[in-house]
Amino acid sequence: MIRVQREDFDPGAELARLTAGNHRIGGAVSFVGLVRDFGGDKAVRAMTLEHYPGMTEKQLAAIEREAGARWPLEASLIVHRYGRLALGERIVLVITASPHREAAFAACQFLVDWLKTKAPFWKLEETPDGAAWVEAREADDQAAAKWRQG
Amino acid sequence: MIRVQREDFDPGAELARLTAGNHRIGGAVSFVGLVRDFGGDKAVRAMTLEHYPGMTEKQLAAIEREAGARWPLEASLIVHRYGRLALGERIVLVITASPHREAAFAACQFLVDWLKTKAPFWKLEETPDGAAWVEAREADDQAAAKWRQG
Amino acid sequence: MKVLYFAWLRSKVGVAEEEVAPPAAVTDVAKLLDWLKTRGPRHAAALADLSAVRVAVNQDYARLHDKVGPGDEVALFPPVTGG
Amino acid sequence: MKVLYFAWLRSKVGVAEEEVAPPAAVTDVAKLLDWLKTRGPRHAAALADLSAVRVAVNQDYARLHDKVGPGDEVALFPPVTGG
Repeated sequence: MIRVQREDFDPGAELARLTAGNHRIGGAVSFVGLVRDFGGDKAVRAMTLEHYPGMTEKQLAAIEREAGARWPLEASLIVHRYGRLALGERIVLVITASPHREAAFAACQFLVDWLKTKAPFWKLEETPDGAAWVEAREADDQAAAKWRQG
Repeated sequence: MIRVQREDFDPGAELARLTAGNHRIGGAVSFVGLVRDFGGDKAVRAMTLEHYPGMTEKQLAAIEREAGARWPLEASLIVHRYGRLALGERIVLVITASPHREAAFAACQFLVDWLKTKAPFWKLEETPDGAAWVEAREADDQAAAKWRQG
Repeated sequence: MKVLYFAWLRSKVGVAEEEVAPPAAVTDVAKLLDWLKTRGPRHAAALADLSAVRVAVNQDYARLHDKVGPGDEVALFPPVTGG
Repeated sequence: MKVLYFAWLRSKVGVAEEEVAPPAAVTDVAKLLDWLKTRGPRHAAALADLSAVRVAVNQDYARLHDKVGPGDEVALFPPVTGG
């Protein structure tokens, strides 16, 4: 299940809803990404996340399907926000639930790595020096590349 | 922070409390372990988790300290329940929060692997054939062993 | 054909979206990018360094040799920096 | 010295906890286990297969050659199966 939205989300409520009544789930892994106060060296106060409506949903759905094909998942959820986000605000939520904790961890990390490198989002950071588009980080590409070898 | 308790916990509330106001956190990974309906081949209806009061707290605190020494964590939490737990109930919660998502994922998986193999808990499963103490699973020991090489 | 621009490509080109009708010889992404550069100085500046430009055709990532045609939705954007 | 038993070791021995006063020659975990076996048939049965028994001394995991003394808290239990 995927959602792209401007509004905040409630990680605990989403987890409860996703796992409710499914007794085959032994472990659920959740990732919450937050706006933090340094992007590289600069002091970040807020950012605006732009995305490509339509393509975002299409790509997230494809990535989620791929995770479900690679690992024995009972349930998964991706919620990604866009728009202006202040320091400390939630940006993204990924939950994976499986009979086996190893599968839940691997699938969650896979999805997060892909979101960071393949989902059509662009960050405009507000710093004391003004607003600046964030450049792609090579370490993120490497994190995603390791899954292509797997 | 660690807690060993009979009562249930609220993963969302714990996450919110742990990360509140800390703007250095870029990613938080949560693991929730649930009672699932197969332990090996048998149909599990409920289980009772026995532990060693005093040693449990001492070992969990030591494991959490080790995770904090290995990875740049801003916050971490382990909550482990004991007593009788029915199908679908929450057993354990591990949360790790870091500036970097890679550290949060690695530390959370490290802690969960250790909990499964080193925390002094013993599972008594209720199945249609009666109650039976669960035997240690070799795959769990291997999952924990990989961290000793790291 | 609809062309969309995102992030700093949008700011540099000056529009978020435009309808274009390239000549029939423009059959793939590479040729479309070359043709878009000729639309004006802002397009030329925005597309000067193609190593910083990514392309999607009909909402899937595309490469330089991928085909494009009249009914397609083509998007140009910098490397993504999501989540 | 206090000895605690957990899980099926507790059921087999028949008590959760006992105060014991082993002879002075019992100075390490291995000797303590041997001595505990002599306390009765239930102890002997519970401790027959030491490969299934884990030991903690003062709430830390211990090995057969680790020292034990009068004031210690010693716990015997099967391999853990937590969470």
